[in-house]
Amino acid sequence: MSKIHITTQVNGDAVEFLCEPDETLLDVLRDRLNLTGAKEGCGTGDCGACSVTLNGRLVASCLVLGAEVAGSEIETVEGVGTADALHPVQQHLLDHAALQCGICTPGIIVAAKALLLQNPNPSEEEVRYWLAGNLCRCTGYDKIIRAVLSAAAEMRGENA
Amino acid sequence: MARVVIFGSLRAFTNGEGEMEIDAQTTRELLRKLATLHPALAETIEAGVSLAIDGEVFKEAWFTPISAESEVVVMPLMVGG
Amino acid sequence: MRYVVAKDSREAVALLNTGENARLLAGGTDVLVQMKLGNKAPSLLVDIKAIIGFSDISAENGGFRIGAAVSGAEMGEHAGLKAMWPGVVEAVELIGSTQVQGRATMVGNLCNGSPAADAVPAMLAAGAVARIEGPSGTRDMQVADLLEGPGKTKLGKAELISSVYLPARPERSGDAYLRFIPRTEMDIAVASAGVNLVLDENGCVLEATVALGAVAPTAVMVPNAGAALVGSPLEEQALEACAAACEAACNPIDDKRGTVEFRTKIAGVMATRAAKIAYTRAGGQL
Amino acid sequence: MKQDFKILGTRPIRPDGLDKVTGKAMFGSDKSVTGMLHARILRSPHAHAEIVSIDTSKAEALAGVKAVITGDDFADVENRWARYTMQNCMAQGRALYDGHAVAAVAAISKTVAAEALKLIEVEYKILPHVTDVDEAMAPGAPVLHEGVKARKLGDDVSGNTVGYYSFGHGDIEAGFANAELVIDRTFKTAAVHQGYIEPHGCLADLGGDGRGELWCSTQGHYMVREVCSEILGIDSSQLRVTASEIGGGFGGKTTVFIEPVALKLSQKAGKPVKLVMSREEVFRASGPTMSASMDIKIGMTKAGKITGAHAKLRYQGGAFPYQMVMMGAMSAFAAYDLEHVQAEGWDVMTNRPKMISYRAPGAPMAVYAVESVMDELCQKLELDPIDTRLMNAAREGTKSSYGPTFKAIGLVEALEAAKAHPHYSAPLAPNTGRGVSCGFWFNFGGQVSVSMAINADGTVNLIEGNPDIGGSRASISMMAAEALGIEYDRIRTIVGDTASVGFSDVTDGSRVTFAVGIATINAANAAIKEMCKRAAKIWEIDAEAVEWVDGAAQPSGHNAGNFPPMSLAEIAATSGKTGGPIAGHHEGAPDKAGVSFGVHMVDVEVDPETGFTSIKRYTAFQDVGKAIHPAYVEGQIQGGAVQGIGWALNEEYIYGEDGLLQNPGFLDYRIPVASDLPMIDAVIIEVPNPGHPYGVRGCGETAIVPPLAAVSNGVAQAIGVRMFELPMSPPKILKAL
Repeated sequence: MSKIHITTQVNGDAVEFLCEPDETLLDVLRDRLNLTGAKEGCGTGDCGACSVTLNGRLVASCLVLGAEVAGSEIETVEGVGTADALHPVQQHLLDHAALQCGICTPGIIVAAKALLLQNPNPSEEEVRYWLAGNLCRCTGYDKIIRAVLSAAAEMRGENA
Repeated sequence: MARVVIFGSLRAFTNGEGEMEIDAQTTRELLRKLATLHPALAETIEAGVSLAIDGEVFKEAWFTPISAESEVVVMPLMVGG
Repeated sequence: MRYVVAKDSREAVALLNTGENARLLAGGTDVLVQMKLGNKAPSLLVDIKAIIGFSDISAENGGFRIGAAVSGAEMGEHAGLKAMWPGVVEAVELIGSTQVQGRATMVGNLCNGSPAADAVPAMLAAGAVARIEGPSGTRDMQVADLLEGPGKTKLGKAELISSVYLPARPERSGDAYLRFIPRTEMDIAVASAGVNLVLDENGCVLEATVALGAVAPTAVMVPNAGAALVGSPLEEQALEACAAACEAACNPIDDKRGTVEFRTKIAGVMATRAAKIAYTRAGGQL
Repeated sequence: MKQDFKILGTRPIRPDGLDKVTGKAMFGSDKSVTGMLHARILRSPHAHAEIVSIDTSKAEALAGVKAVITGDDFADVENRWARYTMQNCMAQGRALYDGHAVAAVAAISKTVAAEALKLIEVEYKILPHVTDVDEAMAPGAPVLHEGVKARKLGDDVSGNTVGYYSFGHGDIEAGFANAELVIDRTFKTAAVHQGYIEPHGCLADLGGDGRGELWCSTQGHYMVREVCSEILGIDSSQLRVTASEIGGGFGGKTTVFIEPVALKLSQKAGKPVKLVMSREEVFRASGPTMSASMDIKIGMTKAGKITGAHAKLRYQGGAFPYQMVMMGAMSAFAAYDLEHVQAEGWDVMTNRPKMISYRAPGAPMAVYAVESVMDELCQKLELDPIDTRLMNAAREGTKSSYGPTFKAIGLVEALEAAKAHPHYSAPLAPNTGRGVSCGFWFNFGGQVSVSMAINADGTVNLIEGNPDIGGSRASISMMAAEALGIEYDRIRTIVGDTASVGFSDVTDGSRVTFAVGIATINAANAAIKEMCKRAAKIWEIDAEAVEWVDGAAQPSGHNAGNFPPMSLAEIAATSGKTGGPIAGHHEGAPDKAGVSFGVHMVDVEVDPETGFTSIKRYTAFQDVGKAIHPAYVEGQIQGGAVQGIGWALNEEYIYGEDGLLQNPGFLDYRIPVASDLPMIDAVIIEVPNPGHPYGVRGCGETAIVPPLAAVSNGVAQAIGVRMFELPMSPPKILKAL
């Protein structure tokens, strides 16, 4: 089996890697690029822990092949914010204690950021439906939803 | 003499006796005496038991002091999630 | 396994025709899951996303042609398409999570041949036409004529669907799709219904097409259910007759997702509720 | 007991928070080392089969395969519980359930490992199987293991019945004779999985010299060390286990499933081995909790006084002996002050994965059944459900149904708060019902070790031995800060590996904040004592004449001397000159964890045409003793409530006639998603636990106990029909209508 050579962009940096034809983007990120922020909770697109954006579009990286991403722009949780410049979604998740074990958190952050880019003023119901594919078993979602809503408010310049 | 209460299904090993008085200073001493008194209970005690002393549950503690007025309930070893 | 990006549909067809165990890759939200679970092990994956036109939604003769690689999210963002065929768009948008929406395609949903595929009853009700490319050229076929059985379509050897056409529609028309699932999201339809209505000037139903999903080996058209609605302003009696026709058309299985009894009952409920939405969208007053 | 807190009750950001929102935190499958191999496990496709032969030669011959193992590679283990654990990790002789491991491979890549699995040839002889609890308990059922039937049981139950327990007091027949209404009902609940989002994952490296390193996702790395060293026949000192960040456990990671396999493969291949379960494997071969079949009989006077109560609980716990029904029998009637009560339970084996704890293990189903009958009694007698529970509620001095007499408890306070809450008096919409239920959990103490170092710059390092499953490093840092009298962010708490701090029991029984908290306070006090001694030396006064106030040493009175207070930072700065590093540590096994009661209230709406239930409003009241970090306490309550909602409505292990699991994935094992739920209002009640210096009670488990009955009672009111089986999935509700 011959490997495929791919050049692409991850979190703003040009990267290249060799992958097997059946290797998923999630495997590539984790095993080849050492970006372990995206998690594999199911491998079948049911849990959302592996969420990344691909050319600005929210996807489950377990349902994308590494071979498919040549020339793309990929963003993972590692690219969302830095320790001294957290994205509001990250900061509000921390402030609201909206994570317990934290395994779903990277996926929630990537998904919530994507939501707020296209809908800066979502209702509670819109946040809940957008995040329906991001399973969380610890929190019962309450604090996550509150954190996303208050991050949105801050980004709109309210309650800053 | 502490009052010792044996919970329901363990009474099968004490000839139906549900309560007894045992003179003991610590839980370890109490369990030893209990096993001597009712040899059929020895296996369960060896496998591990929890004790409730005056309402507080103690898990596998040998040297917890027991007073003469204490009520000690002998229970199976408890586990959690 | 090999992975090949097809440049045009002719190359894709040729690759399907090599005799290898080849599968097409568009959104990949089904084939990659099947591979992960060990249900499918293709020796060749043919990526069709780079083929010109396959990722387009284009206006055509008053209707819309939707390419085989167009994702659900892209359909949902297309204002013109959504205004004309809201039921079809909402059906596609019900497939999987937001993440899956970013990849899953309507054509892929059709090609899987799942009796529970959300897009299919809505496409049936809409009278959608599939464009097929194959070794002997291009042909068009009603989506309704493509369905064969669980996991099967009537596509021939080395044939692929390059696009689906949703026709132009008259005034006072509307469609809707509803499905029942045990949760609010993330489940496979237990029973579903697509309804497409055209009303007359008085608000009575002029034409009605009703299709059901997950209650038979394929999604099915239920002509009697549509007929029950024609001529009515969707009063209770017509809806009851529609529901009864739906129940009569059901031939479901008992499985982990629902019983025969439950699926049958729910199919009628979904159809009447979808009919009411379609009616309102067509301008009718309930 | 201390009352005036500076730090407790505030809501600081957790110490591991930044790593968790930036993707840096390392979980079980996130660690890799150069030269490591990837492992995969081959699993039985049968519910019950004799393994006639396994031929691994073709797999071993595949290029890139470095080791293949089967049950034959494991030597016998003397301790029978460790042997069951080992045989659950790798079958020996018989495959006991669909998904039971039968062989494993380590290879240079995941692809090669997967390829190798296909080359292993296993010859099975299929045996009769049983997956239902009542069928498995009946005489004549296929028996999973001979010779393990509970002592003193008769021929009326099969050899699968591995445990029998009975709790209670009084004379239940006399109790029922005094009743004006007796209701006797049978209930069933499905097996449910803990459903943590992180599959089990580990990285094992066991060298030829018998020294090993193991990185894994677990609720207790000391437990992993003890069990693995026993199974592999090595000294526990030689196996260093490091707990990764843990992506959820809820009891499901209080045992081992893959770690002994990875260690054995590593030993055989002479290389590090990474082994991660797929989600399908998680469902087929880890967890779940028990399914149950239960008879509940309760008698009541017209005024609402319970006169007698009897429970018979039959739990199904999978393919190996286990002891869990007793927790159900002990919990069933714990909320009530009863003169005549008996709760009996039977543990039963079946051809299903071996059960492991799930949050308050054994209690939710028993309490569901009891609280359903309570609700029906209230309904039939036209009594207020909260007033009736208040009339019968256990309180300080109540002799509990499981034996002990309760100390200070907060059930009455929780019920009163529920009654006074606006939720209880809010109007109800059509097709909507309001359900109420009590719940209870024991909470544990257990073994614990904490080591604390005071650094020269006035900061503090704290090492503890319990994996942080939901924010415990924050609460431990807060208690340390409170005890030392310094700021929260001057403390760094880490979870040490098994070589860096003493033994600690698993993170279970809602014990961590309680037990590690006590050890932390004691460690702080030890350090404080030393710091007072150093100050005394510097001041040249008696050590007994120095006291610790607000983070500083000061003379205890005018007679002791006239010196300004010397802060922790000042004492630490000179520690090198006053006698060397300052530290405090504590090892112990605190008890008196303090039981916790909760009351949940829910409004549900049922669609009469589809049987679909939606949760419209939810309020949970719980006595937590003292909430150290209230936001994480609320999170525990909210999370427990939602897990209970899933159990009540849609979650279940579905087995076919063939004994195979039909829904091993998140698609058809339906845990609640964000759009299924409203906000969950968590109301914290604080009745201090006299057994903890700050009044802490465990809080993690109680919250999953009440929701099952609360939802079911709400459904009963909404549709006018009572359901006796969980989950109340739409087909079942529609059928009942």
